[in-house]
Amino acid sequence: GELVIKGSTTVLPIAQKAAEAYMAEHPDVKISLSGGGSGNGIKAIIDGTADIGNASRFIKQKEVDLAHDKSVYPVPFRVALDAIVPVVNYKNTVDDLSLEQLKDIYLGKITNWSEVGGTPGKIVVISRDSSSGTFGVWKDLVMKKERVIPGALTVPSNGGIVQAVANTPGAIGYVGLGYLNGDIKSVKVNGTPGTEENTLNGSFPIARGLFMFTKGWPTGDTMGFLSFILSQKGQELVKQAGSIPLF
Amino acid sequence: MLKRQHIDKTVQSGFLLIALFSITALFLIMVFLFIEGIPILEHISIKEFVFGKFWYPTDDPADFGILSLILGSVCVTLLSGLMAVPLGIMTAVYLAEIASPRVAEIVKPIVELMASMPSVVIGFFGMVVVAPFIQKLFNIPVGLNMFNASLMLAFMAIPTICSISEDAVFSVPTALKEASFALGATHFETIAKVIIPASLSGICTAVILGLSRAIGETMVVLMAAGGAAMIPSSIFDPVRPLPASIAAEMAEAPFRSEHYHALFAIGIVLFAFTFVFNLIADYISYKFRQVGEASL
Amino acid sequence: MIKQRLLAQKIFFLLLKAAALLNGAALLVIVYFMVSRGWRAISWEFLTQPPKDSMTAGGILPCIVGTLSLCLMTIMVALPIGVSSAIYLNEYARQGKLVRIIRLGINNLAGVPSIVFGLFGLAFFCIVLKMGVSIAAGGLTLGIMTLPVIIGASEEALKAVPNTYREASLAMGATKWQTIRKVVLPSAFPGIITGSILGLSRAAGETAPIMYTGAVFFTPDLPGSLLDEVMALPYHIYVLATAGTNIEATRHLQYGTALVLIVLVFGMNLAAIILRSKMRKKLRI
Amino acid sequence: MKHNFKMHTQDLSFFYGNFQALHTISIEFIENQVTALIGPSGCGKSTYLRCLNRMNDLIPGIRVKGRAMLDANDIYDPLVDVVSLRRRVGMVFQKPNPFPKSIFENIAYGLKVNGVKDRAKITQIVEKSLKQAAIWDEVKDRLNESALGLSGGQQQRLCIARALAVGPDVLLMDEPASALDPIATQKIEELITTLSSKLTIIIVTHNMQQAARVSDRTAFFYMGKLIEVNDTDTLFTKPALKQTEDYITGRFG
Amino acid sequence: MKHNFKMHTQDLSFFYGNFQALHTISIEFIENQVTALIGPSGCGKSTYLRCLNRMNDLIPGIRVKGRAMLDANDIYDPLVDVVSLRRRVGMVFQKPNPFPKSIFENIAYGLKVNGVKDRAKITQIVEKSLKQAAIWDEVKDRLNESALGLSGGQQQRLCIARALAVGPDVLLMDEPASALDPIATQKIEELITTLSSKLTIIIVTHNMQQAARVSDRTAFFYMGKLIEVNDTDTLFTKPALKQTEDYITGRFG
Ligand SMILES: Nc1ncnc2c1ncn2[C@@H]1O[C@H](COP(=O)(O)OP(=O)(O)OP(=O)(O)O)[C@@H](O)[C@H]1O
Ligand SMILES: Nc1ncnc2c1ncn2[C@@H]1O[C@H](COP(=O)(O)OP(=O)(O)OP(=O)(O)O)[C@@H](O)[C@H]1O
Ligand SMILES: [Mg+2]
Ligand SMILES: [Mg+2]
Ligand SMILES: O=P([O-])([O-])[O-]
Repeated sequence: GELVIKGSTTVLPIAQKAAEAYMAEHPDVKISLSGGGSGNGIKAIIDGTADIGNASRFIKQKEVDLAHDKSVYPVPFRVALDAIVPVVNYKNTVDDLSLEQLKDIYLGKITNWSEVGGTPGKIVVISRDSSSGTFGVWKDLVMKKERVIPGALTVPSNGGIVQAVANTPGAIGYVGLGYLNGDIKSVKVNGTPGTEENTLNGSFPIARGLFMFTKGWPTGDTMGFLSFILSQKGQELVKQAGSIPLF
Repeated sequence: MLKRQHIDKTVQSGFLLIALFSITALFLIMVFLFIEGIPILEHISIKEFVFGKFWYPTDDPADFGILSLILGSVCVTLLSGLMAVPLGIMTAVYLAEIASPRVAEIVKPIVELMASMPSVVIGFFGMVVVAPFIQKLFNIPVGLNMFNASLMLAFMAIPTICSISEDAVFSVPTALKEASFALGATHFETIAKVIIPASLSGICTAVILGLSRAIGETMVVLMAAGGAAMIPSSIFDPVRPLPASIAAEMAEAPFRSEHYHALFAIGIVLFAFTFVFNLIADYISYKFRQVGEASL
Repeated sequence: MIKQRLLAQKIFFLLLKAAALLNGAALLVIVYFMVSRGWRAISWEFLTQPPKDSMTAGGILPCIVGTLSLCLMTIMVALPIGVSSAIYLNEYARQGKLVRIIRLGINNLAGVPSIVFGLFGLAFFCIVLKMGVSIAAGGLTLGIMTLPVIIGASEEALKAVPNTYREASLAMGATKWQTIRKVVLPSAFPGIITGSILGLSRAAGETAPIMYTGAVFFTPDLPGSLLDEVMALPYHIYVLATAGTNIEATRHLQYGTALVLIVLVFGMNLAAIILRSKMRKKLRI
Repeated sequence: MKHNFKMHTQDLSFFYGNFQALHTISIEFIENQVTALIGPSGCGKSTYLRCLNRMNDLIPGIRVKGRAMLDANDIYDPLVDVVSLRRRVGMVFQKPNPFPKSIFENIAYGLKVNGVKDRAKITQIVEKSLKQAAIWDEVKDRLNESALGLSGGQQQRLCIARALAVGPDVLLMDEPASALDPIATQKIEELITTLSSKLTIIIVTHNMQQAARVSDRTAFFYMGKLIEVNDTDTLFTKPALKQTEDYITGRFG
Repeated sequence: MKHNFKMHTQDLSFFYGNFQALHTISIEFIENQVTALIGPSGCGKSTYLRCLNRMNDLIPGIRVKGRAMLDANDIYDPLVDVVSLRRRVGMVFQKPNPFPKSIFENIAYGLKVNGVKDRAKITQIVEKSLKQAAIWDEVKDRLNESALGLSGGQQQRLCIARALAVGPDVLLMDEPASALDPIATQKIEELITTLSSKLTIIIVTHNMQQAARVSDRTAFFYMGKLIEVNDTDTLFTKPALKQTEDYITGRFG
């Protein structure tokens, strides 16, 4: 059969790895995968353009209402855990920021690295497009619902942040755990490094679950795929993709 | 035997019907933009929409002010025009007047190739090659900014400007050119005083259409402009032009949500911009169209 | 005096030449970067395999096939409508309000930003006509976008057919439709084909219109029907460069894909240009 | 002696938009005779000629007043089938304009569009027409080659053959020899004389000697008006009007 | 009597790419006389005329052999300044081609590009040129109106005035009256006669009577060759060659 998966770019690496593995096991299944963002994933479930909608946040009340209006009942599956880690350019000397400092940087109150103990230089704030799940979580947990300055560069994906931060000496951004790599440097939050361990034990403050939504209780290939992700083997892939497995 | 003539009439009506398709398509585009865009006015007035300074479409309550996006588009377009217009026109004059036929035969396809260079490749180039380069060159915080985007847009606008101006310059009647030469004017004087004035309407059309192309271009500004929804204060500020906002956010806006409607409303604004540009271009080329040899 | 005038001319001409050179150079620079950084990625495997390992390895076959199928759909929509519209405008229509409005519509259609086509395709083809994200929806969107180019090219080709052919045919008691079919269209055919290829090459490189209507992030199997969604070269470049899981590590794939796209698009252009010059020579006997 | 009029116009006026190109022209064209139309450039000769097979219909914004008759039928009657009219009133143009097809196809074209399907019949008519146009000997071995490979004079005779193939009653010729050299011109003139035994021919020419040589009657146009029409001999030797005389003696252009 | 040659060509051949349009043409143009060039369409009259002010230089792929002299200077000498040459050898074209500017600006144009800045002087020369071209009275009250509003004949005289304004020694005219009506033609012919007292004029015409009326000498071209050049009277009454006679008596085109 055919399986259409859409949504969060954070969940994308997991979904893609799982899809490749699943298709290898079930050659008759054809999976197509789109990114776009968490909002897109949930939207696709509601208007039936996808079988599975990925989201890096939980469904919002508004979206639930919209779904109910159309007699759709989205069913969430938590497939992984994730931490959102602030990242800076590799050359940056700063390696620890408090939640307060992060908030002030993203509010535009702190504009120079010297204000947070780094070598002087303008801070280039990089953020995600406003409807991404990662942004939503960042906004809830770091910004406490206040607004990111309009002058922040926006990029469409976690990968985009990695790339922009890697190329820009004064940059700061935030990405899901799975996207950390050698090109960029992760920053501790309130003294706690963003790692799998710290996320699981609750000490890292910017953490979230990653979800796959279906339209009603899944059946057929959809069910097969979700079961696969939630299996031992699937969670192995979650780990490979850089996120935190559920077990 | 009269059957043939009846077929003829039928065929003609068939062609007319098909010819109306373009209009229908344009009309449908407008209709759908409006159907999906107008509902945003239930939440916000036109004035707040167009002149609002803040674009926070997913906040609760959300802000749907697109002034910064409009200004982003306008600034990027003007800056790119500053680069593309002189280059495009000069190349056009070179091709039509100076280049030997053999050179022109080589350069013209190059201009055509420029026109068909996929925008995503140009955006990609701006993002990965030009951005780091200008960041180092000008020692600025980020290379993804208005200047970068304008540069790339100029590349996209030049072929349009060049080929339409070239047509205009080329179609200046030889009789006028020869008249000027026969009076002992140099080629340069002939170009400056006779040919350019005579082809001015065509050149204006070219410029307007080139800018129209620049303002509507999506991938370049999506990838190279930086995407910050703020009113720029220097050419090295990142901006978020209208098409980039639509492209970046459409995928993520829940179906028929306020945000979704707001993005269609941006589509209306963008459409309006290019529509007006095209009307002006159409007006100029219609009003000043060349009739016969001795008129403008 | 005359020396001065000639000097001014020399300087001016140099400037113009410099401008033309600059344009050529800009194109060369872009092509150079794509080739020098992309050619290494290109291999038989790259062209004939689907992507693997979260698109950090493998090839781009689904993208190539996807782009070609979108093109096919595009031309199926745009060519018949475009040529027929051109025939109406050039052969049948009399100058008047109706024609002026049709032309205005075509000109404006040509000016509609590509992203607006995308919005329209999404709202109309994908949602209202329930095509979803598919080759059909993407191809229709691209087709409408390409329409003005094809109309323009066809009209030019029709205009280039000497009027004397039409008069000669009519003077022998042929009907207009016979004249068009037997005399005008055959003569205009090369021009129409050339223009259509050029228009198609534009469509092949477009991203914004198919972003929400035809192309998806990842679907390694080849499309089986018009209602399947596809991967497409331009969109693939975009996602690899901005939304991939490891952007830096796939740089060579991005350049490689861009190179393939450029080769495809320029190849079409080149074919069109060669065709045109061949036909011109042939008609000049 | 009462002549038989094949065509005639009566108070024919013609307008390009607001510009009146022809003012109430009345001429009779006698069957199986050659009538020449002469006059300075822009006087309306071509316009008048093209009124006679409604070729002007193709131009937008034109208007016709008065009557133009083929035998007893008004060719501007709304019921008239223009396509058939044009088959009966053939036309040869100033510049030779063969189709970019083979010589054979050029002649066969008119037959095919008029519904002749029988291959043998087509071949036969092609040969007959080429012979009538005195070009058969020159092209009989290369019927399948492109017509564009012929010389200008041959092309023009081919065009005449093409016009003859559909069997017209009247042949309109608009400066048919003006682009040709003396030898080709002479051939065309001879051809006209031969054809006139079976056809009514109306020819526009700017060459007065040519008019004198080939035509039975001549009409002199000036600024959209018919100044004088008469037997060719009379018109050239004893023009009734000063304007005609001025033109004939070359005080124009 | 030994005439003074203002211009002459010696074995001048001309090629458009591989096509030789002129074959070793040698003609002398006598100062302050009118020379007419006649011949059938396509024989190379215009080409030859345009060799005399190097207007053909604008066409890509051309080649010139032989010599063309203005006074004692070879105009094809690499050192020759073409711009100044064209100022000295003016030209009037077949179709009137005024610039889309005012009447005044049309005449002033040549002066301005040639460096005349003095406003009073310009005004004075404009008036003088318009008077010389016999059009002053008709336009003196509307100097600032667009030249495109003039009639064809007026436009052509304006073009002549424009050519005169820069003070040429030689005036080349390519069928200057062919697009005009008899009255305008007559005016232009009178003008040519008047101007020839101060200028050397070379005129192409397809109207033999016109050649006979306005020229002192006539050259007959045929297929890129000079067939005969002689005093106009002699050439028309006692042509030396059969070809010339054939053409004059209208056996062509
Ligand atoms: N399509 C047209 N639209 C408007 N005016 C036209 C058109 N064709 C011709 N005319 C005008 O009608 C008049 C008569 O033109 P016509 O071509 O019949 O002249 P002619 O006698 O054939 O001249 P020539 O000897 O140059 O062929 C001219 O004044 C011309 O400018
Ligand atoms: N730009 C050109 N390129 C190639 N051949 C040309 C060009 N201009 C003219 N010719 C050819 O050169 C020959 C002479 O042309 P030219 O214009 O000098 O003739 P003409 O005597 O002035 O004729 P007309 O009386 O028709 O003006 C013709 O055979 C013509 O086809
Ligand atoms: Mg005519
Ligand atoms: Mg000529
Ligand atoms: O792409 P997101 O996971 O940030 O929605």
